[in-house]
Amino acid sequence: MFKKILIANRGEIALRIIRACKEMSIKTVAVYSTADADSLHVHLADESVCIGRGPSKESYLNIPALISAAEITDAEAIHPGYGFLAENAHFAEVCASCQIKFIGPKPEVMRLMGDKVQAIGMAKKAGTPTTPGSDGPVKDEKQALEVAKRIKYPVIIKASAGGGGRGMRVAHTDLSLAQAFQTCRAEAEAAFGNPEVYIEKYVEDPRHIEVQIMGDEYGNVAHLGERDCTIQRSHQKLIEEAPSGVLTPKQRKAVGKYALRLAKEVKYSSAGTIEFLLNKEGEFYFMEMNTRVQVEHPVTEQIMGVDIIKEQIRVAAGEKLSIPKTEMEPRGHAIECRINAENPDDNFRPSPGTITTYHVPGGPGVRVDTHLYQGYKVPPYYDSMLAKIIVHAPNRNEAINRMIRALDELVVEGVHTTAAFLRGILASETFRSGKYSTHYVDDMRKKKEKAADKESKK
Amino acid sequence: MFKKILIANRGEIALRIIRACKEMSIKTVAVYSTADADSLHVHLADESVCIGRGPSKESYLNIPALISAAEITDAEAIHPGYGFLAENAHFAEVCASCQIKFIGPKPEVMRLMGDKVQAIGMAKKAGTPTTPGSDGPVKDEKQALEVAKRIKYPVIIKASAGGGGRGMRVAHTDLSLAQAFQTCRAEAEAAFGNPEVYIEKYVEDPRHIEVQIMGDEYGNVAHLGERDCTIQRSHQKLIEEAPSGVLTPKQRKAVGKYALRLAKEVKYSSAGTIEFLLNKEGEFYFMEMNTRVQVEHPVTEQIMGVDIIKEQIRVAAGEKLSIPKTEMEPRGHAIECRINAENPDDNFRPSPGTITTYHVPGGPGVRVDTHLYQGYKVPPYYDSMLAKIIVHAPNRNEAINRMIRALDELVVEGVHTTAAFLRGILASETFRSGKYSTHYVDDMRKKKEKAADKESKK
Amino acid sequence: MSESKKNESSKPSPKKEGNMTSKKVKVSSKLALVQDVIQLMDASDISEISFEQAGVKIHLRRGPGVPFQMAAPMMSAPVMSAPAMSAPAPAATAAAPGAAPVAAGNTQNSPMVGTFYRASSPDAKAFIEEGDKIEVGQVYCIIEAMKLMNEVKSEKAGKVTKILVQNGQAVEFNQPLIVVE
Amino acid sequence: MSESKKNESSKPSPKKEGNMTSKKVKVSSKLALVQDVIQLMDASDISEISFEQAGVKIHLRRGPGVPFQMAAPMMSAPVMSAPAMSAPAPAATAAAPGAAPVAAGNTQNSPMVGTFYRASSPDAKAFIEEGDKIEVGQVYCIIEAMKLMNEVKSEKAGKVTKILVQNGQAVEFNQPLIVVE
Repeated sequence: MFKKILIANRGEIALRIIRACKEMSIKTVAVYSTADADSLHVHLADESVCIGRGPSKESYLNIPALISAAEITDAEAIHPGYGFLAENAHFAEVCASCQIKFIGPKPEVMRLMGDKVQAIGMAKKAGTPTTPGSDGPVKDEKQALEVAKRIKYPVIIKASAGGGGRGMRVAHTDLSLAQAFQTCRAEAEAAFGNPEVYIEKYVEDPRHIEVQIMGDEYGNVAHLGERDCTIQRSHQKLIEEAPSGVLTPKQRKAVGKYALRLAKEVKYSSAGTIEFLLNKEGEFYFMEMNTRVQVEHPVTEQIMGVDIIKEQIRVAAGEKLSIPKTEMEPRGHAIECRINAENPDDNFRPSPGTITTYHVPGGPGVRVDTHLYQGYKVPPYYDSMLAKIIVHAPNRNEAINRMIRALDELVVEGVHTTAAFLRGILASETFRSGKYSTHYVDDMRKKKEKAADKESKK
Repeated sequence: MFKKILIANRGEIALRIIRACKEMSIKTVAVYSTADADSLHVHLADESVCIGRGPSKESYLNIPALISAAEITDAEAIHPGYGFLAENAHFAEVCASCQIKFIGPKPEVMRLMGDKVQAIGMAKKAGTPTTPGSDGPVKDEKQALEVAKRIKYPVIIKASAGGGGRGMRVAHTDLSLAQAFQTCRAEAEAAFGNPEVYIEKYVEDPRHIEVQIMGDEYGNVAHLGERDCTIQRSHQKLIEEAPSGVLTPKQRKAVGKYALRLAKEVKYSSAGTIEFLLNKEGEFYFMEMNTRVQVEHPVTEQIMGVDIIKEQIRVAAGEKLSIPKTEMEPRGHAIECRINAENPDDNFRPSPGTITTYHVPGGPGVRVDTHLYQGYKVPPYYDSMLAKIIVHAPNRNEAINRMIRALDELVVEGVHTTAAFLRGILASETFRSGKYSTHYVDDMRKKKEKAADKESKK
Repeated sequence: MSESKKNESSKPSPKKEGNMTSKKVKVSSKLALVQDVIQLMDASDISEISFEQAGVKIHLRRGPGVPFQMAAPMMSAPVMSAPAMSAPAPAATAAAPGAAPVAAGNTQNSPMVGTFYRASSPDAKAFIEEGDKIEVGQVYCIIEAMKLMNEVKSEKAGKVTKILVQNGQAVEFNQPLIVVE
Repeated sequence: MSESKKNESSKPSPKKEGNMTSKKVKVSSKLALVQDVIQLMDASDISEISFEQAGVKIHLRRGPGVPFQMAAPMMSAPVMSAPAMSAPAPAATAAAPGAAPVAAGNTQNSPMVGTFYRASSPDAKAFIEEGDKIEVGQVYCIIEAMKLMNEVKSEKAGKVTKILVQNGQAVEFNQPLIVVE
């Protein structure tokens, strides 16, 4: 086992990894930017190294600084967390060339699955269902129109290098397709330095279902069931749950099998997530793979009794998968709320500042993953997630009640947060019924805006 | 189901009950003494009633004030928590006569099992093993000596009305027995107003094993496995775990069966705990029954996935037991640490005061049940427990590591706490090995004191 | 940084850091705040104090005339409010629930939990009215608790300037019932 | 209390209380501030103080006199310390880890994470010694990062009064390396 691990991340995920290491008697090295000198991960780690200024490019994305920090502290491995360099194959390669173990899948698998077009190709090869589409990059408008004719409108244009909802456009007619195609290429070029796009059938009113995968370096791969991340705002996940409240046992088995096939096809090692869209007819379509641990991994941990971060570390150290390859039986239902420092009343504008009062929910079935403390200054440089509140209860109804109760106990003052907004979703009849798609939150907000507009025009 | 419940308690258990009620959509009434006006249970409840001055006798033990509070708030039921009036059969009767449902067992069962001598009689009747002894009160020295001759030394003299380690004396010879008998009677008279004592074989180096019982009002009784509470200081539990780290599957089955027999014999309803001593030869002896929810109930909840408080409320409302009567399979291992406001360096003297800094541990497998918040004033009137930290992990070793990690994250400043003392026990080789008896902590402390004495005499 | 280096560091230890926070928490309600400021003034020879902090303004001046003035709104929104949610954090309960602040020494408080009655029976005349004189030991109300009618007697003599609770209202322990001046 | 009664009550609702607390918490520390200021006044013959900091304004006057401006660091002395445990609570990291406090403006700090060397090779002479004069642009050390030797040049001219790190020592970003005066 590793003696010392450097955590190339910040915030709650850095804490999550430090906690796992402490419980495994592995020493930890925190890295931090000058803006994060007072951050909790710096205080909880055994050692810490300042790697640069506040902006991510000068610190958490600064590969030479991270490698140097690992070298001067004799860290044997680097855990990248999520975000920052977690899906950067080049970083994984640099680690390897410096004899530092990158805790994640092999760089070539990261690169393969990081490219949307190649990933879809792999899914097809593995027999995992994909949305009908261009089967590769679309080079010009003419080809785009041909594809649309074949798969029928609506279609969606996606940047090969995109992800997380960025670099996408929907077209319903030949006319809108032509325009969307050009816009999407230009945006992809600007955002990712790569104008390549592809076209797929647009799945209307889908649910977001993803499967947690775990593999070791001996070809053993298992899945830990699905998560339902259908509650999103502008493609950003807000509330995640496991298991999904809507899958039939047959669907559950099917999506697990689809994911496992693909993971085996690419000989996936470490933790990864395979995302699917579920359409109204109950069919799954492979969307993309995330080759890292995910923000919402705790809901799976709660119902499966598995520590995904520890398992990542163990398999990176060369141990065999400890998760049984037979389907695991979940216990109960888990829900996660992401509490962001954003103002829901001001279009979710980020709200950095100092946490003046802070009180976390407690009691049975409540887990809080956060780097907050009273007096903490939320810096303006990084993503706005403050805390993840995870509840676990015997069934979905009780889990919803428990989450509402937990949110009611939470006190965060000094910055705006999304807690009350999320509480509103949880308390809605629609959420409890389970009858909604990924558009639910955006549609609800649009409706409210319209109503407010009408009101103000009176 | 009840619409409104009054919680006749304070501190973490009041919060625990309020949380359960909130998740069940039951309104709550908090009662509080003038010393607890700023307490968290007052703020989290839907309504609150001040019932008297700080000292317990004037408030939390004041039956007319509690009943009045229930009446003016239209509460249908009273949950007594633990301590205070939780095992007071008279209070349960007053509740009944005022048409308020007491959430607990029937008063006659409370009274029966609250009397040590009668309880032992019931255990015998049920075929639950008891320690050889006087089989009832011992009226004079002569009888005491006869009993001792029959069951052989060492013997222990216990007050019939005692409990929790109070009113007990061990004797190893006829001479010490004669003296101990008189002292014990006098102490019992002074402490409990009842000089009655009985004699038992003294179990040397025992472990404390207890079984969680749950029954409904239709005669259904189930057990939720055992807890191991062997880590005690002066008969006060410090660290509890579930399952026990030392029982064989056969022993586990046996003790569960013994407990269930007794619970069925008395037609037990609600939550209760049957305590056993386990001797070095692996034999169990019934010790006593607690007819209420116990401080350490969360470790059972964690591994069984059952909410004991909700189940109490449900069966009190007339619902049938939701726990399967077949043996439940535990998942993983749970440990609880009681964090007390006491100074371990000053013979555990209570340390009331204001919590100036407060930060709770978080992350996977950590549950915190506490009424603390930053700025809270710990009043001098009540027991010194500040918080319960409960961890849950796949096995005992990981649970120990997780608890150490959690204690390292905890920050409580402004009062002395037992956190560091408990951390020392958890980190010891002895604790990890599982090879210790209920005397371990006291013996360790004596050794240390002796060593310190020697040192100071040099 | 190497282990040794870390230890040398002048970065403050967690313990010290905790203490910095500690100062933040202490005093209770807004009234207590004013009271505390007055105490501060009394203990010194300060003649005037202005104290302002987002939402709270206090200005105190010693000497003849108006003793102090509080710029309302004392209970107004804090600097930054967290989302609309039930927040468990602490606060001192006001001295007089259900009533405007009253100089504490002049109230007579409920000795028990129960229901407040102004008369011995629905038809009877009220024990007292605002403006009445009251003697020590004079019954001024009844508190019903557990079906028992408990007469409550005045602890001081004076004039009843205010009756703070309604007939038939539930009262908690120590709740101010009447003001006697 | 009955539901309706509760609503009448002036006891703040949980929501209100949450707000009060946030204010209370802040206000109380500010009060400690007022107290400190009064002590300062009492210990001197100052007759009037105005103090403003991050949304807090304090104005004290003792009889007629001359105004006084204060900009002292009030955020000192904590109150209680607690059990010996690892405590994660916050504090500003000092500017110079691993070294005694030094006037910040006079240090030259590491531009990167790496290993500090005083000479270009183990046999070579050190770039600088304490007491040396140094010019702008003059190389004063090498930081090795990812097997690369990076020369670090002085940003100002002056006299090297202190070399703060040892040869071969690991340094983090922004760590003070030398003092130039």
